[in-house]
Amino acid sequence: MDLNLTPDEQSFRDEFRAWLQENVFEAKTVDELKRWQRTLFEGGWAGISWPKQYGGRGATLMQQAVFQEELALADAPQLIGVIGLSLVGPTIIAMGTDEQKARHLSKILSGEEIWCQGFSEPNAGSDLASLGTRALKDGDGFIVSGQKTWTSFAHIADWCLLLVRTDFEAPKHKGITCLLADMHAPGVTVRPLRMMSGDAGFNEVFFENVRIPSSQVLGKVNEGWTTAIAALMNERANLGTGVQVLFRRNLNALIARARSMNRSADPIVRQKLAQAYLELEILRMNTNRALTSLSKSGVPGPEGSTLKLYWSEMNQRTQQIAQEVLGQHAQLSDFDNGMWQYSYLRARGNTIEAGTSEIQRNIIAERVLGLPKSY
Amino acid sequence: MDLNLTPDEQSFRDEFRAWLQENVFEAKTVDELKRWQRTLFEGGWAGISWPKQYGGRGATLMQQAVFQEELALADAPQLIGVIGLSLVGPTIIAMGTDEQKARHLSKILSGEEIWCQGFSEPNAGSDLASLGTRALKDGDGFIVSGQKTWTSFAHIADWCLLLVRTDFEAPKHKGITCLLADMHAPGVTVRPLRMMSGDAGFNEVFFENVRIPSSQVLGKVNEGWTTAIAALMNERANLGTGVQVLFRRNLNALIARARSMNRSADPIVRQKLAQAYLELEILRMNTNRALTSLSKSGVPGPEGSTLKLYWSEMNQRTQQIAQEVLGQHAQLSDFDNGMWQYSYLRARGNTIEAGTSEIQRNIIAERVLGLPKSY
Amino acid sequence: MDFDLSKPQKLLKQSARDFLSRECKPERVRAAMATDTADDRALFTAAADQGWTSLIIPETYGGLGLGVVDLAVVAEEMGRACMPGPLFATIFASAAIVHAGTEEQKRKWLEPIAAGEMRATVALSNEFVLDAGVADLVLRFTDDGIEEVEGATFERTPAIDETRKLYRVDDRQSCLSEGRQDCLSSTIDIAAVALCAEMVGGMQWILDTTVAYAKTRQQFGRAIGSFQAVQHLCADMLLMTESARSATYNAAWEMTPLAVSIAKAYCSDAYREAANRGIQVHGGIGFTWEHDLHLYFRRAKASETMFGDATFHRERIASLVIDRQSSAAERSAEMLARSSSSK
Amino acid sequence: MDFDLSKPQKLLKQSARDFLSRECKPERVRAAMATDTADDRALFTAAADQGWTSLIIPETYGGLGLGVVDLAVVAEEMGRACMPGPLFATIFASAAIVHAGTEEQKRKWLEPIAAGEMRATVALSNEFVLDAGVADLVLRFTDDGIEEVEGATFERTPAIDETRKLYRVDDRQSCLSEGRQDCLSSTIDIAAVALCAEMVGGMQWILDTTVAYAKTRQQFGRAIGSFQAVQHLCADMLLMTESARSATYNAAWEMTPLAVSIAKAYCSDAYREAANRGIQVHGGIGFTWEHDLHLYFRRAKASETMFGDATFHRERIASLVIDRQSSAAERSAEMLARSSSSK
Repeated sequence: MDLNLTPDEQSFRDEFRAWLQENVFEAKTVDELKRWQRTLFEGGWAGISWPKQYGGRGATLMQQAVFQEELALADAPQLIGVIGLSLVGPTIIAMGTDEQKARHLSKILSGEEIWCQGFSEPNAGSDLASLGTRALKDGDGFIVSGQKTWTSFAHIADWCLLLVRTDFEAPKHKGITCLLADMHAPGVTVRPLRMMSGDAGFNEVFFENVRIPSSQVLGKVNEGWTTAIAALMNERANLGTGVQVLFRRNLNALIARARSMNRSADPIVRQKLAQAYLELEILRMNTNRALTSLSKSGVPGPEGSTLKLYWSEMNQRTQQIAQEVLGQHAQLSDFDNGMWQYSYLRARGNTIEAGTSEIQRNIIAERVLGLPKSY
Repeated sequence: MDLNLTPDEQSFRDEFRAWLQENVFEAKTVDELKRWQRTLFEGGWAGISWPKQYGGRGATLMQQAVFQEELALADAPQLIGVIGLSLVGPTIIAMGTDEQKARHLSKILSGEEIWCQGFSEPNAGSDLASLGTRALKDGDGFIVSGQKTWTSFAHIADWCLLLVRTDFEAPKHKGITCLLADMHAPGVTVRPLRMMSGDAGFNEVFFENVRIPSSQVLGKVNEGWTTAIAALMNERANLGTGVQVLFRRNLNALIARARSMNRSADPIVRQKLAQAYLELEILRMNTNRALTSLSKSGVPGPEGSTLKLYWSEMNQRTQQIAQEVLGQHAQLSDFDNGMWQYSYLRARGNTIEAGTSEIQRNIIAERVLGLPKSY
Repeated sequence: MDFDLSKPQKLLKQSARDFLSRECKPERVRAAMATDTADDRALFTAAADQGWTSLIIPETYGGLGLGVVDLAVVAEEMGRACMPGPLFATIFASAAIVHAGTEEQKRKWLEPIAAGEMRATVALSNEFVLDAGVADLVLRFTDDGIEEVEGATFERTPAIDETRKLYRVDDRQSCLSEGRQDCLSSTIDIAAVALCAEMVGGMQWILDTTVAYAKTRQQFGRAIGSFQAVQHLCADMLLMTESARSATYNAAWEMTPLAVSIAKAYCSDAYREAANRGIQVHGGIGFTWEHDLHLYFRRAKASETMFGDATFHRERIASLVIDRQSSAAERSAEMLARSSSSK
Repeated sequence: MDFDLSKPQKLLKQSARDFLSRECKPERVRAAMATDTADDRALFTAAADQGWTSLIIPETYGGLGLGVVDLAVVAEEMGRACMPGPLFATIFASAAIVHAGTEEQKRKWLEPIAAGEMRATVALSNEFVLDAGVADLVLRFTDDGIEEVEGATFERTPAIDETRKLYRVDDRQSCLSEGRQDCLSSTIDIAAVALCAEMVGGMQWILDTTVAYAKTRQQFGRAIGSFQAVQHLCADMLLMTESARSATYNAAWEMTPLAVSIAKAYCSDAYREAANRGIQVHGGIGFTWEHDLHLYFRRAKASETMFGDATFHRERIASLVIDRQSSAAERSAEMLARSSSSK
């Protein structure tokens, strides 16, 4: 056990931090955000986990965590190409054809191609495998019709990693295919989906007789479920490291606010803030343990579910604490720019998005603890 | 809405309270406890809910609640014949033969016959209907073999309301019969079951080829499940009113202790004690609402599950609060006679005994909310 | 003892529900919410025609002279419909006038309020004043009663619950009153009970909506209501809703500070927790702006802190119970006394 | 960064588990528990032969000179076996001597402790002194170090955890020390981390036992582990156990007051909650005296309050974090500094 960074990790951190200090800039619009990803790419900091032969840096998991932490510490803009970088790219590298690799990988890195992920549907949420978007064989390709939902970045995406049903007779997990879908193709429409927090972080995507050539099947026809699971594992393993620093910043602001409002001497408030603090510290430790374990095993497993369950439930408790500590002010849209109202509302989605807490507990029970399936 | 007692209820309370002041005495041994029930009987206070024609008082549900409250307020001894009075007697009245009524009812009232309830088995806990105690037809009677568990009072009981399987081919709910079993019959042995709190509140009962004549079937052969359900409903509807006053006394003692230990000025302690207090008050209100509703409908329904779930979970929270407020002292066997240690340990059983919290939630979901069955 | 609504109260409740399901549909709530004031004047007037602004106003002043239980009955249905606008504030103000107003003030204000012609509110501080922007009368507590806040400007402060707007009173005025704790707290206690009743109604809406969804939504080839995880969330919601209802009606009937604090402390936590569970059971759809759940989720948060949050009321319970109790024996005697005496 | 036990630590852990599963079976725990002292001398000696009394004693004094992580590794297995008797107290005392003893005291006491010939404990107050009745040496903190409590009588005070007995020191002695907070707290921090590790081991035992039971126990025609309610209780237990483990090993490695308080605050709540869930999943059988679950349930409660309960440690965290933080900006800078510097 050694909780210090290794010299390699430390120099990776130093190097990236120095680079960030030189290069980070504020970015809000899509153009600015694309420019930010291009800047990262040109500095050699895009796709750091990708193998070097595909333009990546071959970074270790621990370095990836350091990378996420430094981005957040530097207040760097959102990574607009995150789906492509962390989800689609690695999957194309693992399962794509040479043509697919040549066509997409470098554009994902440079931010020229923005990707989204077309998995969830209105009637296939927790039960993803019951998806109903249909792809009918048509010559050398498919005609796709159906609706996806909860699709981040769809409104600005050029491409979509799309799950469709290609065999309607097979058991539900066996008839799914994974396609690389052009979002600019005729028949694709995107509608922003407004969340209860007021902002539109997601979209609905409608496919009406959209033609997708066979060359854009990722992996094999009717074996898309395996692809999807691998992609989701990546998503779950990644999430913890990114959100952590945001939580830390939020909690620091809460403590500072409690002090400035003279609330921090109240013994009850102190108990609550300390609880929020210790739970966040334990998130950091759990994440580091999971990273160590993943680094050794190499294969993302159900650890992701444990982390996701922990941080989503934790953040809801912490946002409730923030409301209690700051009192009625926390509800105002013009108090601290409405950040407490927003983070309270937004946190409500945490235990639903990217797999509900119930689904995470099922996964833990069945895949980690080996209990029999519940349904 | 009128939360005052009616004049009738009030005079019932006054009368019983006056009688108690005259007649209550301390009782610990079985003989003393039997004498206490005989005293109640002779005063006309046994089986108060029973119809007058069977020696009862025809008391309303609200009067029964008043009765329980007054017993507890007067620190009256435990009612050793409680299973007979509240569970077996009413069931015999509803479904028994004239012979059974003549033979048992007055003896239940006088405490001459102590009853226990032979329902649960080691492999039939939450899933009561899967019970395996076998009753084989043998001339004009049955030969019973099997094991019961969690049987209160079995070590001193004269009779047992026993559920056995009489049809081994039928679906599990259809092959059960309810018998009145003589605990002094050859082949019956009782072994005390020590709880984790250290005391033996329950027993295991073993039946080895025990002969029970057909005249002792309660209700019809193979229709015992209905009888059992009715009996359990009675049990659940009753529980709330009895335990409430005990909880009140326990909480009063906790508050007094917190004061004497100078803990009650601590803002954190105050929050905890206030929470325990308000939850207990709401138990009282919930119980009174349920009593009102039962009084009007006449049929005990799933309200009992709501009350049971509430008080069992509440008492566990409250006992944890007691431990936190009193600190390490609460764990000692010689601090307040070990009452805090005992009530903490004993409370752990609350969410298991008389139907686990999980079973209660299933019942609420399916029978109150009308959700589809979960299994 | 009869812990159930009387026949007239049940009728009142049913008529309130009928009225609101006709007149206060979600579309109308959303339309009001989208405005700067959340004020739907026609809805207010229609509710006043139902007698809702005059519920607790004595008959001498043109009111119905009903009790707090009756008020709670109506408020529960208002909460169930997530009714927007200044009706709640006006009822609050009517309680203030009844409890703290001079004879002259009562004559001047109660009749127009009862008639639905005047909308009013109470400023308990310079911040978080409900619906002040559309009120014809803004009151504050003084050392010996109440008075109108005159010549003030009110600035809207957008907040989490958009169905009832909050306002700030400008600094030249001070709306804090240290005196007359008796009138102040008996007024606030009535308002708190009405709020608790609204909260119970909100919980009931969430429970009904969630159970209905759980019965129809299919995942993994079955209704999600057949999954224990969902069943147990719903069962807990029922228990919280019914417990909140018991505490609220008990408080409305008793109207003691202790009973009110018990209700408000419990409802503050329970409404939020029920709203949380309701959204969790709905999954993604429950997190959208389109679904009405978040109106209740927001109302739950606003109600949680209004008139004192759970921590505040627990401390009030402690001061009433712990500090008063000198020994367990004494407390037992007190309990005996209570159980033998009628109110 | 490598947040995992080293190979030697894994071997140490495995050998501890093998030793305890051979030598410290539940029957033996129960036999010790049923005595007045819970002292199984042979077991103590065998454990000392494994080197467990000498783990953190420097080699100069006959010890193994290992670190707190190694101590945690062994303590985790001790907790998993619910090991009875004065071994834990003796390790605690050895930490006190190492941190607060004079050179002479170290020479005098550490060697016999390391050799398993002397059993010791520390009295932090006159009450709740672990295993004082069987200790050859009872220590207390003084204003400038530690000293032996001599000529005192120790009265056993039966308590919830019967596997480790508590004693009261008679009134002629005072075992409270106000001075030397530095030695006192660094000693207690080591003991607290060892206790947290025991708690993690206890949680692991409960989790393993409960999951195994849920796989085999049949109700309603299926293993109860296939019911979501049971699955979710078990999943929460896993999460709590792993989180407690992360916090404990982190504390053992960092050994700062903040890290220790984080671990102890979390473990205090988590062990109790895991024990609660373990019994709940077992149902009736889990509530019997015969089942070993209650030994852990009792140990959880005793451990919860020992060396400060969760409330105490949360307050310590608050004083270290909130009071020290002058602004969010400063804190961010501090975090940056920490993440860039090695220990």
